[in-house]
Amino acid sequence: MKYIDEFRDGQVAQSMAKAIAAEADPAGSYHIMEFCGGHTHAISRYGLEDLLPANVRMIHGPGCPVCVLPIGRIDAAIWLARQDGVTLCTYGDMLRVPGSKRLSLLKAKAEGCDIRMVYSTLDALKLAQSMPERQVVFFAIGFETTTPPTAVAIKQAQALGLKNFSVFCNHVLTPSAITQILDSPEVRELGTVKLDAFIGPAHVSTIIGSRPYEYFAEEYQRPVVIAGFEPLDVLQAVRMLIRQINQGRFEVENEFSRAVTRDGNEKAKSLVAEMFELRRVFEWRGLGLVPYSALRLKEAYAAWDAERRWDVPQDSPPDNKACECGAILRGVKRPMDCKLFGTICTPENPMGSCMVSAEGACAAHWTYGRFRDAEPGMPQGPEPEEEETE
Amino acid sequence: MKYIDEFRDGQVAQSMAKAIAAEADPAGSYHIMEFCGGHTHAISRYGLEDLLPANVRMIHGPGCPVCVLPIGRIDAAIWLARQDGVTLCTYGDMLRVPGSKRLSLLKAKAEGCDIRMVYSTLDALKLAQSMPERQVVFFAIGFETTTPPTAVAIKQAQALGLKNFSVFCNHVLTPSAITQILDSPEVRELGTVKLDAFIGPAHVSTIIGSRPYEYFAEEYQRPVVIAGFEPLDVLQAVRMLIRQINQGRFEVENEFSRAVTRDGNEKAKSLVAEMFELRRVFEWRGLGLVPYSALRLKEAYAAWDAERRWDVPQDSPPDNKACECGAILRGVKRPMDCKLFGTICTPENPMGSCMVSAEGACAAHWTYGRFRDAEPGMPQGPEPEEEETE
Amino acid sequence: MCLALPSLVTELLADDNAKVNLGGVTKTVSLALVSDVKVGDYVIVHVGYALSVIDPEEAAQTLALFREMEQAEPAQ
Amino acid sequence: MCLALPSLVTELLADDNAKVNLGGVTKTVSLALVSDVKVGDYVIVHVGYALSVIDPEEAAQTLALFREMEQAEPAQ
Amino acid sequence: MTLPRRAHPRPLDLKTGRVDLTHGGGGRAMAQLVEELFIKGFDNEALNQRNDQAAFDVPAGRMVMTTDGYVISPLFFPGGDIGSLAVHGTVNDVAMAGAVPLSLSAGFIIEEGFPLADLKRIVDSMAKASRDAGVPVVTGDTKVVEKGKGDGIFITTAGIGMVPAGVVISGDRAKPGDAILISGTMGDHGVAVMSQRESLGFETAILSDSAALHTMVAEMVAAVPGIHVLRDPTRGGLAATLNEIASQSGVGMLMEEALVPVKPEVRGACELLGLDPLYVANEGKLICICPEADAETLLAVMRAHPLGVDAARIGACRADTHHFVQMKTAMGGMRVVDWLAGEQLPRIC
Amino acid sequence: MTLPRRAHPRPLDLKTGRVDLTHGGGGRAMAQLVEELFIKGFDNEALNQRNDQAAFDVPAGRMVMTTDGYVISPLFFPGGDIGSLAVHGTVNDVAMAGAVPLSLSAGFIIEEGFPLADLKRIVDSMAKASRDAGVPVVTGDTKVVEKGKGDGIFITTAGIGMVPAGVVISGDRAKPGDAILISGTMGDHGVAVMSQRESLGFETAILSDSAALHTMVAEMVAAVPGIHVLRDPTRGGLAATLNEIASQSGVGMLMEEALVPVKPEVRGACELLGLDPLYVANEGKLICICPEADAETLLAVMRAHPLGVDAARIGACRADTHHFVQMKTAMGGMRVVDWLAGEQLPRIC
Ligand code: SF4
Ligand code: SF4
Ligand SMILES: [Mg+2]
Ligand SMILES: [Mg+2]
Ligand SMILES: [Mg+2]
Ligand SMILES: [Mg+2]
Ligand SMILES: [Mg+2]
Ligand SMILES: [Mg+2]
Ligand SMILES: [Mg+2]
Ligand SMILES: [Mg+2]
Ligand SMILES: [Mg+2]
Ligand SMILES: [Mg+2]
Repeated sequence: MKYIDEFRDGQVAQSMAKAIAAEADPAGSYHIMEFCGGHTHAISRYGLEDLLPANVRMIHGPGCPVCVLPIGRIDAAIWLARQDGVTLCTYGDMLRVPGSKRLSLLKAKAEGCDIRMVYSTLDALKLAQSMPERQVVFFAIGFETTTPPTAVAIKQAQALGLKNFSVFCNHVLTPSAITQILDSPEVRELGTVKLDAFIGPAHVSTIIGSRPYEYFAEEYQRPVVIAGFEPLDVLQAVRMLIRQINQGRFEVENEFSRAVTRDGNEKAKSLVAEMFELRRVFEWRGLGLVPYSALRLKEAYAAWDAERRWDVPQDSPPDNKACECGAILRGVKRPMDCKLFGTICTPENPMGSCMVSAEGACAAHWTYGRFRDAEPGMPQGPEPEEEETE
Repeated sequence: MKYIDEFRDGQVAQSMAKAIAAEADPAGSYHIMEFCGGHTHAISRYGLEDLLPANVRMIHGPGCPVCVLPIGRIDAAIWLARQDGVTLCTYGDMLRVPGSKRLSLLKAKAEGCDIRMVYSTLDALKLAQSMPERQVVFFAIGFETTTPPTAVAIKQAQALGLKNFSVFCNHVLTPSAITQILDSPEVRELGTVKLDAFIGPAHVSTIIGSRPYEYFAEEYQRPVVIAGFEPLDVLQAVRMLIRQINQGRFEVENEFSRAVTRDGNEKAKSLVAEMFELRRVFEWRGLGLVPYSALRLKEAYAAWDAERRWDVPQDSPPDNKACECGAILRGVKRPMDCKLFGTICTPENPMGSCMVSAEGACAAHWTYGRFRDAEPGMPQGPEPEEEETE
Repeated sequence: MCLALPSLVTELLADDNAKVNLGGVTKTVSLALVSDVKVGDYVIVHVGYALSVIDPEEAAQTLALFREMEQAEPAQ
Repeated sequence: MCLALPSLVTELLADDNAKVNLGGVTKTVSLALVSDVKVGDYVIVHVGYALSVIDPEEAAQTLALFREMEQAEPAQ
Repeated sequence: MTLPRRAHPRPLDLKTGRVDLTHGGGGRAMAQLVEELFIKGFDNEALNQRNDQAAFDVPAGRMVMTTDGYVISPLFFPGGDIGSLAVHGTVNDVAMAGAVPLSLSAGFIIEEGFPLADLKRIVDSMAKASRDAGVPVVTGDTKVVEKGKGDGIFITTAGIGMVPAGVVISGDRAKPGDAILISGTMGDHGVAVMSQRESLGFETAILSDSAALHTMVAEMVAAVPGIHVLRDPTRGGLAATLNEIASQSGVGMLMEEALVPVKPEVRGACELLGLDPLYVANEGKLICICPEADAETLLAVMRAHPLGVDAARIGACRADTHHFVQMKTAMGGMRVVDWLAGEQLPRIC
Repeated sequence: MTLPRRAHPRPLDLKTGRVDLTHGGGGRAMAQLVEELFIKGFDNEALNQRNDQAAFDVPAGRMVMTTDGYVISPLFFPGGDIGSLAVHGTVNDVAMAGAVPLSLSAGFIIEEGFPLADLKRIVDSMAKASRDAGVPVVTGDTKVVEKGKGDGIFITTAGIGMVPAGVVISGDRAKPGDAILISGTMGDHGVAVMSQRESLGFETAILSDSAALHTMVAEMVAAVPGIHVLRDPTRGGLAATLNEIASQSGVGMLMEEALVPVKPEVRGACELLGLDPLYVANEGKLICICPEADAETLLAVMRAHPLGVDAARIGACRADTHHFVQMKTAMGGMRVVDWLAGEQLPRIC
């Protein structure tokens, strides 16, 4: 597979590991946050931590659209699915995420709601065309990459005069979330946490370009590398960031120059700008309320806005109090520092944002990396061992 | 079971058989038509033919509402079931009857039509109340006994303001059919067929009383006994008719005086009179067009008339040309005189009226009595024997 | 289709219905087509409706007729 | 969720769609968000849409960088 | 610090939980369902091996194998449920060869959304039936289908057993002159199930006769190893089953209506619904066809067993090239007792 | 005059006919379906007895029994259909004990309205698979459920077989140091099925690997009677199956990503769908765990068999109180290969 296999070459990975080890200052330490769950997944799935020196620590950021969606929005989606005549559709990743009382879209489906998995917004549109007697609501989630596809579907619905299609919009913005992390007291004021550099997600920048990162690289004096999702892309980005740190630079560099430009995809950007506006504030699971961090449909597109069509509940039930996601996402804590980790919080029963999808920090560590903190004689395998904690 | 078991006493049956044998004139012959399929069924199921002398012959009349319905009306019912949003319901007996191209309601259901079996018109009404988004059509069939229940349901639909309930009316009248048989050339003019007497169905007379038979007992000079459906009722009726024939009387006698009066059920009769009117002519399977032999809803009840609500097709596809039902129903022929009988016409694949329900002449003979004409060495059991006839 | 069964009325219910019993089996039927039915009456039930009420005396007379005939028959 | 895969455009279809190939698997994707795509181009596919076109020269340069590093490394 | 943990942090929610697609997906949720419900419920050595197949020792000899799918509606009915039925029905089909049942397999096809509480009730009942019968469910399988692609739960069981040496019981062995015996009243199961159909709107106190007949069969075979035919009159009832046998063996049959035991309530329900008890399903009765000389012995054995107290001789086989099953009616007339044309009521087993 | 007649005057309409409720009612229509479709299709001595159970002779020894329900959607897929799958899957579960399959049972649950033509196609394919495997379908059952209460057709097969003397193969016998072998490429079946799902909208030339593995197993067992574990990585794929075995045997495992054969198209489809080939179902592959000393012998035997040409040693078992299945990735890092959380895609078997 061209442009994939070359970036998964194990031989090259070993060389890169050596190069990184050679460049990293043994006396110092490097705290690098990969913002995006796609990177978290690549790091875990390929075991890249084992290729990095001990003093290079990867901090798994909040960049998984499934993880960051607060429970209240999942409850709202289930509420929508339960309305008379509604067929709710969404990307597969959302189906298993539990809302309040552990009810997920999958469980709501089992109870009789009409809920469908789609692979593309156009599938949702086709569904609406094929069942004119039902209201098809697309539960839209994701960062800058999934927003333009949502916009295309609404445009087409408009062109087709489709009256039974609408969007429950939950699109969120990458730069605002990074800013929020850098603005947190632990990082900015107390200095208790080191966050030296960022890896930015390539696919987001295919749309927004690399330019939006320039402001805060400068403002917060942190280097940024836009990188692809293949393992060599990630390793290369780490190497580039170490070099910037060593050299005291804080620039935006582009590892994914094969498909990312400084300005991104103008066509997609203008479509989004035409159709969406900023929400004043939006709740992120694990991060709390983040100003200007999400989009909603403009008044002109109200007809396709599920939140305007239905009186969607706006509750925000809290996560388990013991959940340490907030601290984990800022690099203050690690998954195993949470006392729920692996005991009552697992991918099958996630209690917080970081466990919700395979791309979350806790889930990735549990699923791929938990052998690293296993102590001999302390079984974590699938055998029943002791009575229940909860 | 009181009023049932006493009328099924085998000991008494044997005595009656002897009494009948004693009363029947060995020199003469007695051709008695039981009009109603209920009687046909009782005769077959209890093997009553074996209790009658050879010169007392029972002729199975057309009185099975399932059998008499022409193919075109079944096609029409299937057509209705196929209309958008229609749920068709009817008594269970109708489901298996094939219309054109062997398609039955059961097969239409298998193809996806919403077709339900009900035990009472009130079940149909409840169905309509429970599914307001669908049009519930009751496929109404039957003689004078099922017409009042249909009327009650329409009354209740009216009272409830139910707009999604209607009736596809196929109610037919007993006396008109008997008249038609007596008016047939074979019976009336050519005298080729003896039809000496009639057994009238008790349940019909619980509604219409015994009086409607008085006209034609007189006019056609044939005795009539209204009789119940238990085996002793039937035997007793035969005995009463033999006595009338022997005595040259042609009166209407009432064997079922325990529940039939001369005038019948006034409440039911007036309900039917209020709501229904005579059709000028109606097709009976096996009998052809019979004048004034069926009912339809009056204009005032047009809102509940499926034939007025939909443009129900009025085709009348013919039966298999080889089918001898017409002759069988008049006593001119017997089932085994039909060359399709038991070869390609069986209860699973009925080709004509008399094979359609267990109460038809051919089906009853096939199902219960075919051992009587079996010749040794001529297998009729379920083993494959020779190549197909058709 | 042509079932018409004598059943014992055991209970009068709302909406002109009654509970009837046949050989230990109970069922709800409509009394919309009959008048003045009482608990203890036997009614002729057909497609969920009572069509008429059984007259016990007439029934007894019919059965008496049967018995006569049986007695009339010489013992074998 | 975060899949973004370089796929070869093998056919341009009606309604601004294209057929793409990934490791022998073909799929129809929308070109609504990109311009001037030709057969033979590699596009980054995400949730059924092409988000951008791969620049082969830039890709070659990135790979060249990797190779340099590998060569720089002393043979073991 | 990572704490020790159980395989499944939260036990199955057997009160309000529902089956969802993950329970059939081959992952942890399925493993948990299998472990906490099926293995716990059926608990036996072979199943506890947790392999995709169960292993056990068998002696050399004549083995029988059978299977039946259970799609009954409603799932719970007076006298049983789909779980106990799925055990009894298959144990009986094994026993009808005169065989001693050895073990059962069970395949579950569950509709998404099915309450775990109902599933547990079914598994418990199935496990009890299996324990009571002494025939373990040694292996099983679970599939989950999407909402609207099933009807709550379907269970398919298969069973095997060993035929005692010298016993040859088969539907093709009926001979003219053989006696036809049945072990009790006809139609109880079908009527009990139908009484639960809301649409039929009737009530009775009748219980399904659902029961495992193998212990009675063992006693019968011990007393008369030369039994010709055994069969349980399930779908299609006595009538369909006798016709099957008549056709397989190439004989006619003549039975007497007055000799066929039917409970008054079953008779009443059949009158109401226009059914014939001869065509109504049984799940704890058998037909036995044997040399006339053995009839009394077998009747005595059956009547001495709790499941055969109403056993009766209802007729005999005879030579008939037409293979007619005929019956002398209670009125003294004669009739054919034919195959069922079409279906009576769907989904009673 | 009554003419001689066939049992069923009109043969089943296998072109345009559909299954209706009478085909499951126990009457003539059902008898006809069984006769003209099932008995004709599967045609073997035991089934032809037409009893409710099949009888056959078995030797003394260790028997295995297994069952699986098949609810795959779509019913027909590249490389097979639900019929052949229902034979292969159950033959394989028997074979995974090292056993020689003896016979199968088949229970059909059919949705009203299912085309008889499709049913015939499935029965024919099933009969062919059974003949090719030399494992007859000796007994069966048919149920018909109302429209909307099923999904076309579900098939549940059960199978039995005899384990050769001295062979003890079970999921709890893996030992630290044992080699882990697989018989070929991973994920073919799952991807072939998914490629037929309209909603996924992709196309490949991949065929399901659906196949009966018992002849290869027989050769393996003959060469190395001391095989510890055999299991077919079906639902949940290699990952779920290895975790099952690790947990049953109480061992850890270490495999190497680079050693696991995966076809490029399977890899491509998995990339597109965000799946991991390690979790995708196979229906004609096996995992073999054996003493390291026997690994090469077994690989040679497998590779000499048409179903094992791509056989590979992918890793080894090791002592690990956590029973982790771990993998050295192609990048040289290490990861856990965990159970599947939730389901991947429903209804692929
Ligand atoms: S383990 Fe669970 S509860 Fe703990 S921080 Fe992670 S997501 Fe939150
Ligand atoms: S056997 Fe069939 S075709 Fe012949 S008369 Fe009777 S119903 Fe008509
Ligand atoms: Mg069976
Ligand atoms: Mg059975
Ligand atoms: Mg299984
Ligand atoms: Mg359902
Ligand atoms: Mg049986
Ligand atoms: Mg199995
Ligand atoms: Mg299996
Ligand atoms: Mg069966
Ligand atoms: Mg369906
Ligand atoms: Mg297996």
